[in-house]
Amino acid sequence: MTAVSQRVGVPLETRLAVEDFLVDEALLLDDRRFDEWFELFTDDLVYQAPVRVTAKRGHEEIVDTIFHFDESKQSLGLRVRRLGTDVAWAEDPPSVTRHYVSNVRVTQADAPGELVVRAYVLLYRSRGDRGLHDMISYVRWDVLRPSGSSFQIARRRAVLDQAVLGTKNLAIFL
Amino acid sequence: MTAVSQRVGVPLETRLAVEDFLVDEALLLDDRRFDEWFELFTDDLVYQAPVRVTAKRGHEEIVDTIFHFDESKQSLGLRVRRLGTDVAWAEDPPSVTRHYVSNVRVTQADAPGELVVRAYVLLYRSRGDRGLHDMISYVRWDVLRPSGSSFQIARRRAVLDQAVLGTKNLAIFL
Amino acid sequence: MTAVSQRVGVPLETRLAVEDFLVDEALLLDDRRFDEWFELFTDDLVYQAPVRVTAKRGHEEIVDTIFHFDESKQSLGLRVRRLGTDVAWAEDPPSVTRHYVSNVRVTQADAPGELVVRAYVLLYRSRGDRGLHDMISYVRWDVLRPSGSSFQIARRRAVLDQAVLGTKNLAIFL
Amino acid sequence: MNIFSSADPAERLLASVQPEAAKIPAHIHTDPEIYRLEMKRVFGRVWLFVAHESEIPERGNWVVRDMGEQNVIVSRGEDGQLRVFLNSCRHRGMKLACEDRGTGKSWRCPYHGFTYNNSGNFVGAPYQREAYPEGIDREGLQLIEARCESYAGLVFATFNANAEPLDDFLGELRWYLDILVGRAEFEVVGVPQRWIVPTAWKLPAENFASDAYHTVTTHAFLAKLGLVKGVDFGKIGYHVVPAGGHGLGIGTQEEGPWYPAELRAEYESRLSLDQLALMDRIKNFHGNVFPNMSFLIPNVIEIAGKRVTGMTIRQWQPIAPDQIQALSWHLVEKNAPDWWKELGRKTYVQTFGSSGMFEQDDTENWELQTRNSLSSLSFDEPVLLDYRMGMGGVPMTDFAGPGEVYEGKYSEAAARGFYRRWLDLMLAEK
Amino acid sequence: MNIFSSADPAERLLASVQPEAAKIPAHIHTDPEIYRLEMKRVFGRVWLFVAHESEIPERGNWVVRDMGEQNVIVSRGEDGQLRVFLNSCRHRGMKLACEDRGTGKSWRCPYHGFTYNNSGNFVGAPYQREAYPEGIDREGLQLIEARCESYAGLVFATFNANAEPLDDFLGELRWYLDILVGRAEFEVVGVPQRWIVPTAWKLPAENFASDAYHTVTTHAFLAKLGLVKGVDFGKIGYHVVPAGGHGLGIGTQEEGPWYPAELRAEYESRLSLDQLALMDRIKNFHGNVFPNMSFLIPNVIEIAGKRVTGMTIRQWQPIAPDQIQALSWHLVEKNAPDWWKELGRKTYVQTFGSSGMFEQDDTENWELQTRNSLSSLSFDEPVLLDYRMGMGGVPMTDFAGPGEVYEGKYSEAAARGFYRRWLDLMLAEK
Amino acid sequence: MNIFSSADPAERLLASVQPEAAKIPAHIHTDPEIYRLEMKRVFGRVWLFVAHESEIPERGNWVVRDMGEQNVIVSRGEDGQLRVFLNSCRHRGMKLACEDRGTGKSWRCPYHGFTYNNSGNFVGAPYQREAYPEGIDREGLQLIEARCESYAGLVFATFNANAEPLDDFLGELRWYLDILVGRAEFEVVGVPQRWIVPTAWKLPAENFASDAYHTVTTHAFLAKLGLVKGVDFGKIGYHVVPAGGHGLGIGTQEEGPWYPAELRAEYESRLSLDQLALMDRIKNFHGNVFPNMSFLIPNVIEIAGKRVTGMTIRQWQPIAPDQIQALSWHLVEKNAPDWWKELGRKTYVQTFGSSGMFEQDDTENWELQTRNSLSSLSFDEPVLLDYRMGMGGVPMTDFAGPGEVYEGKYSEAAARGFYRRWLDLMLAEK
Ligand code: FES
Ligand code: FES
Ligand code: FES
Ligand SMILES: [Fe+3]
Ligand SMILES: [Fe+3]
Ligand SMILES: [Fe+3]
Repeated sequence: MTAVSQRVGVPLETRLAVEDFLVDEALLLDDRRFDEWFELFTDDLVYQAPVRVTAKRGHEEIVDTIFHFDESKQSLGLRVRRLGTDVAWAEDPPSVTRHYVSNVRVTQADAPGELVVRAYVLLYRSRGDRGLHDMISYVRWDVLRPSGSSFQIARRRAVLDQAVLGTKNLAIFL
Repeated sequence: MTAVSQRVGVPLETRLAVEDFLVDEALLLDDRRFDEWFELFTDDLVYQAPVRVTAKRGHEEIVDTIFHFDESKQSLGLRVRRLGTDVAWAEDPPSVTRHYVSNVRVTQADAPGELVVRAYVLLYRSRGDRGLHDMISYVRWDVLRPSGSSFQIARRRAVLDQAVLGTKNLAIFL
Repeated sequence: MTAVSQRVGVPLETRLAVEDFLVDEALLLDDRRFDEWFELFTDDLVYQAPVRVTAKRGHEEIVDTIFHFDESKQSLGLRVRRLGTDVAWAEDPPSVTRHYVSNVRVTQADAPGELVVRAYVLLYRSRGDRGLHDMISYVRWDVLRPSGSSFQIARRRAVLDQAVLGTKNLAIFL
Repeated sequence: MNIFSSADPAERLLASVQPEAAKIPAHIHTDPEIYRLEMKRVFGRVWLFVAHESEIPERGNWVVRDMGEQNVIVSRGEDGQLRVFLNSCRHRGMKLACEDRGTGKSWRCPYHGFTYNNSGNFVGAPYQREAYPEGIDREGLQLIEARCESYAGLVFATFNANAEPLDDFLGELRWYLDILVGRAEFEVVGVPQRWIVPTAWKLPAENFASDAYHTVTTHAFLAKLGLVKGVDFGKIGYHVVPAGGHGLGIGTQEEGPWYPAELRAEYESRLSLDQLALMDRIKNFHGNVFPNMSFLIPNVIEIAGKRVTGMTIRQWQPIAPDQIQALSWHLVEKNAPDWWKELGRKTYVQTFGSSGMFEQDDTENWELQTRNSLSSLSFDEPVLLDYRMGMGGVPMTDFAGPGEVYEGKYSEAAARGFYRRWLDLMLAEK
Repeated sequence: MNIFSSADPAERLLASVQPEAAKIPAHIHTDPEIYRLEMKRVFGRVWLFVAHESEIPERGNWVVRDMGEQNVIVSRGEDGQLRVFLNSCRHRGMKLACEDRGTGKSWRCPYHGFTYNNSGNFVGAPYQREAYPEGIDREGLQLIEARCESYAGLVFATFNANAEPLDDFLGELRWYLDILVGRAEFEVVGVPQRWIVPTAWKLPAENFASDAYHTVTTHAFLAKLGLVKGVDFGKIGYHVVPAGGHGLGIGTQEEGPWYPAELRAEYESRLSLDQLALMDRIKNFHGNVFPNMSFLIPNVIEIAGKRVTGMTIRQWQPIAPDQIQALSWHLVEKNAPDWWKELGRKTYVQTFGSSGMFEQDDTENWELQTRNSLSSLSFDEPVLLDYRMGMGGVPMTDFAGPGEVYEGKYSEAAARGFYRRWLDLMLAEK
Repeated sequence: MNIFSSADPAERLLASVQPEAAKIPAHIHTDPEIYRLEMKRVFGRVWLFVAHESEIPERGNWVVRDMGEQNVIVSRGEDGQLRVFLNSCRHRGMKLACEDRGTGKSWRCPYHGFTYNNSGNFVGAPYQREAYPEGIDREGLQLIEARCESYAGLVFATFNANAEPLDDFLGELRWYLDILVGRAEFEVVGVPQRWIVPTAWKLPAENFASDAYHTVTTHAFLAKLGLVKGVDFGKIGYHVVPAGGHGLGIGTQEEGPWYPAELRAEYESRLSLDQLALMDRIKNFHGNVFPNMSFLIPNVIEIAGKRVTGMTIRQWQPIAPDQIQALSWHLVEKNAPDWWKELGRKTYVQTFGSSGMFEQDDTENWELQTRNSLSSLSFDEPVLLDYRMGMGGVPMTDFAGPGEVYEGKYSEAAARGFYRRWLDLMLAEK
């Protein structure tokens, strides 16, 4: 992970534009406008969520050989297309989700023009008719590329904060 | 809802002023300074929280003919005055609340000078002596009007993220 | 607490720098880089978390004679050093934490150059192998002093939102 | 003798629940064994409210509801008839309807695709011939159906084949339900609000059935804010104990009717003179249909010079010994003028329902009674609650309506009746 | 007769569970008393899957797993032998291993420092002489050990001293496990994904053992997206009922093998000709090792012109009557080419596991079946689920593999076998 | 024989709990039936700590506490007398006091306004005459009162009318409580910290009563950080087993007293020479008042050259079989100099209480013991925990204090005594 110190600042406008971008992305997900959401990713997308294990301090906590998500633009597209059918039972009726994005930090990536964006995401998912909900917490590392007046996401790495996930499935996006 | 695309930016100062305004409003609520909070609303206020139903994808999820809150400035005032009495048992001892405001998006409204402000709110409510809490999640659409050095709220629409609310009552404000 | 009204604004750069500082501090905690985190505090640090009681409206809710944390730089250092040993069982394997910082408000302190920073913090703590988690909610009042290109924390007051804490211990930092 | 030592919960009840002596042990509200027994012997035996007819006006309309712990579909068939089915596929028990409401001629199970029409008949499954070489048992795959009857637009159902007809179940209460929802054509406004309340289900039920007295204290803010004159707005009127465990309270005023004159004709066409006379004197009107459906015309209050109220019916749906799902419907006269509909809705939302200023205070009481009830389980002897209010009162002889009626609303007679009916059911083997 | 009235849960079962009549009462999935009994009589009696050998390849390696409600350490000792210990200190029951996995010669208890080597022997405690003047009972402090045996790399354990050998327990299923995980050297990719699913544990088990039929409906998206031709991709093949409550389904295709040619030689060296012939025709391959370990070669799908699949084994670990911890491992042939490993992993993640497009739909069904099962508890008579699919079908006589085998995958015979075994165990006193 | 097969939990206990043989079955910590029985037979029978007198110094002061599952008000009446009332209105069981503490002459129920003075007498209700035409039963509406006695500022209560006097209940322990809280006038600093710990209540109780041995391992950081010399800081001293299930451990040092000289005179005026001599040698001092009140003078540590400690008493309030509410009070000598009060408070917060560096490690152990205890329920035979430490040791004959006293702190004798008392209570019919 980017050490806190070795960070290069970005122009104020960029920073705020990125924050707007993340907020708008969250709305697309929470409004379930998946087709529009899908457009936010570059064709060479790598979208991964590695698996966490409970380990002693100083030992490997994140296993990077197996994933909860391990997506290319193509495979992500398949998931989005599936949700477009009328037989995607898992999310029909859909969960109500709310992606709370905070602790955003924008820095220059090594590749010119690219940005590294770190954010904390608290994902609220309402469940069933008993007033219950799940809370899915994770930290996200994105690589953004300028695209027109906005950005596209070229890399997404979401590290979930549980070794055993407290939600019935990941039929939603991180 | 305002489509993500068709949004008109606002000056940086405005944007930050609005964020400050929302943060200060949250503090007034969480400090239970309801009289001061009440001052933040215009006289022609419309403050509504419609009811959600669990529906198949593509079907109506929000029922806009019945509400959890359906307030005018006058009726909201009645609620505030009630909390000022020494017989408002429901919230005495009061819940401890914390309104986490994030995903704020500020845009120009059609009416000149007015702003449309979208925000995600995660409302923490601590309950009883068993270490329990409720989490009330909703998205809020406000219409703000400039007022002196700050703003006033002319419209508030809060859409809760549960069809069956997981909190014992809404004796608190959204 | 600082009344919402009597607040003096701060330059935009300062405000954003403070937000970055808080976000980076959260990452240090959540990455468990406690030694680096410890460096963020001044030598005359006062770090306190008073105890809350359930009281009728208008009565004392916060007891300021006993604390969940009552730290000086020296005593905080002892806690940090303890976590550096290989026998700090309580947090080994450690909880996964995520400090969600929002509702940040930066104002001038009375002492020249010092800043008063109010923030809401929602602390997610993942627990055990049953998909459970704790949510610890509190409001934080910091006093920041400029230090080099960044800041140092001279005072921290964290007021927890529960009278009976719903987490097994405070082996973590607020 | 330690009544808790008895292994059989029914025995424990017999030994401690004394409705006529006005002593009710606190533990019955949250004892898990009693709760399990209630699900069978109370909710499995009597008629339960499931919907208002206006919620499913068209053929093919349906809503999903709970009957005790059973999740059911309340549906209007192609023949216009109302039917109630267990929302459980006859194959391997998946839910047929996963959403709150819908419209259609049939349900297709999302698991294996078994399909049922809205008369409850099995109509087909994929690759039926390959899967069931001996043929599929169409009759055996009929949906499990509950009996369904309605009164004055209120739809009830029961899985008990031996239950008396709904009319007999409601009995003397009908005269009052006529006034409540029979006086005009009513419609549900939108959908019911639903939320989870940490209370045992009987506490709100007894409160609506019998408890006018709490308004003095619990809802004292009403007087404080000058919305009514004096704290005793719940005192004058009648306390009514119909047979069968139902109960209601009728607050009266003499300033004449507050409802829109436009509705008068419809009322007249549907009510007897006695009923109409009472209607015109109503100031508030609350009650409970045994076991867990309550109704209310909230106390008329003055807002901006207008006398207003917003009517509601609600269900206290048990989901655990110490937890319910509250469903709260707002109803209004279909033919009422718009200004009245608007005003009624706003008044309802402000006074009752999820954010209602009255409801808030009530939920607080029920939650803490429930907490204390839990703790009473660890005493050797039961903690007895006191229901003696109004004992020794003499029933009126000149009141027009049926049932045992008392002058003045401060009484717990209806609560005593509620627990008598409850105890009889709990002690009855099938 | 009210079968629920019987105090003894076993009696209730005898009266209502009828595997041969294909009637299974819904309540057995969530009745708390039945769950408690299952933990002893099912999970306390039979062999339970705990790990794949490749997870602890080296001496000193260990992983922490659950066996029913018991938390255990699965360890490879210094002698290379696999052992399974209750993860509970013999002193006062603290956990010895608090992390998911590790490597070492011994465990030191964090509470008082009692130390055990990875053969399960107590090796010391601090200030032993002062603390135990009479000397410490080393033998009495041996770790509680379960029997541990493995087959084709699958490690099983049981705390039942009288259990038959693992080979006998697996019996006819072994011929199929050879194909599944014996055809080559397999390795677990990374670690199992783990997540909590609100389902009773038997529902996913029966689904993998016996339910090819649901794919038509539940996984209809597959055809919708053109990833397979036709919705009946789960129809052609074999339904297999080995003795002992296990079950599997084998989907077949005739376009020849889809696995990398590089692996052919290894397969040949490990499989019989019959097994190899079947392997080459596999299109999908799912099953359940009684009680709660399932396996799957997901239906081969076409992605970017390639025919791919990603194999998984999983465990439905009960943690409450209505809740499991799902563990899902991805396995791949150790000697496979990298492109296949990469593709297999991506396909696995996309189809099954925590975010898998198939798994999502399955979890939805199981959750709602579980909800309905809970509610069925409050009926007098049990709500009977229907398992008659495939009844009257005639077992094949010319199939190469053992067990009762049916042509065509649409059947619930294996589920009937699952519940027969389950019932026998539940009714057996030790 | 399967001890779990017995229907009667008491029988199960008799068959498996063997304090003298130092074998305690793990399941007793979390078996729900045993928990229910404990609430009656242990928490319903013995004296329970409810408050320190300094928390309610003035007439009219009161605090709300729990006694087992009962919520109570601990109040100082107008006559200065301490009384304990069930926090439950005699009308219909609403809580009278909804806040943690207060001051006043009476409580008014928020539901219907029944009012009680702080001697527990009913003093009135709104519209009493109208509501109770036959008059209201003032006597029958007295608050349910527990017996209340105090010793050395520690206030205890019990709902058991037949309990022995508090002095007899504390018995030999009193000599040590004199040292703990009798040596000076103490006051609670602020309020107790409260938090929820996922542990069975007996685990922390036995730890404080009897477990000096765990400090070597669990609190090893102390030595690591050089706050003490050597890991065996918990070894030297005395292990004390007073009659009645209480227990304590006294660590000693010979460098003389560490408390402020200013307090010496007060100590002398309140302690015997023997007690004073022991006080001057104390290095740490921990124990448990049966069943669930613990006390502690944490091991004196050196911070910034000063020898410091911060005293605490705590209660392990059961709220579920596997969950407690921990209450932790910090006490200090009222007449101590400010620097000592300041130092004591900071040291307390740093070492014990919600964020205490010691407490953290302890909670971790208790949580995981509890988890393992839960799982042990599904074995046929109980998983036996080992309490043999210190067996064969010979009690001292020349120790000044009462009770069975052993030289050296490493022993589980007090835990054996704890479980003997517990078992006797659990097996005793009323
Ligand atoms: S469960 Fe409904 S079709 Fe199988
Ligand atoms: S519990 Fe393991 S050493 Fe004591
Ligand atoms: S419950 Fe207290 S006055 Fe009625
Ligand atoms: Fe009320
Ligand atoms: Fe499937
Ligand atoms: Fe300790």
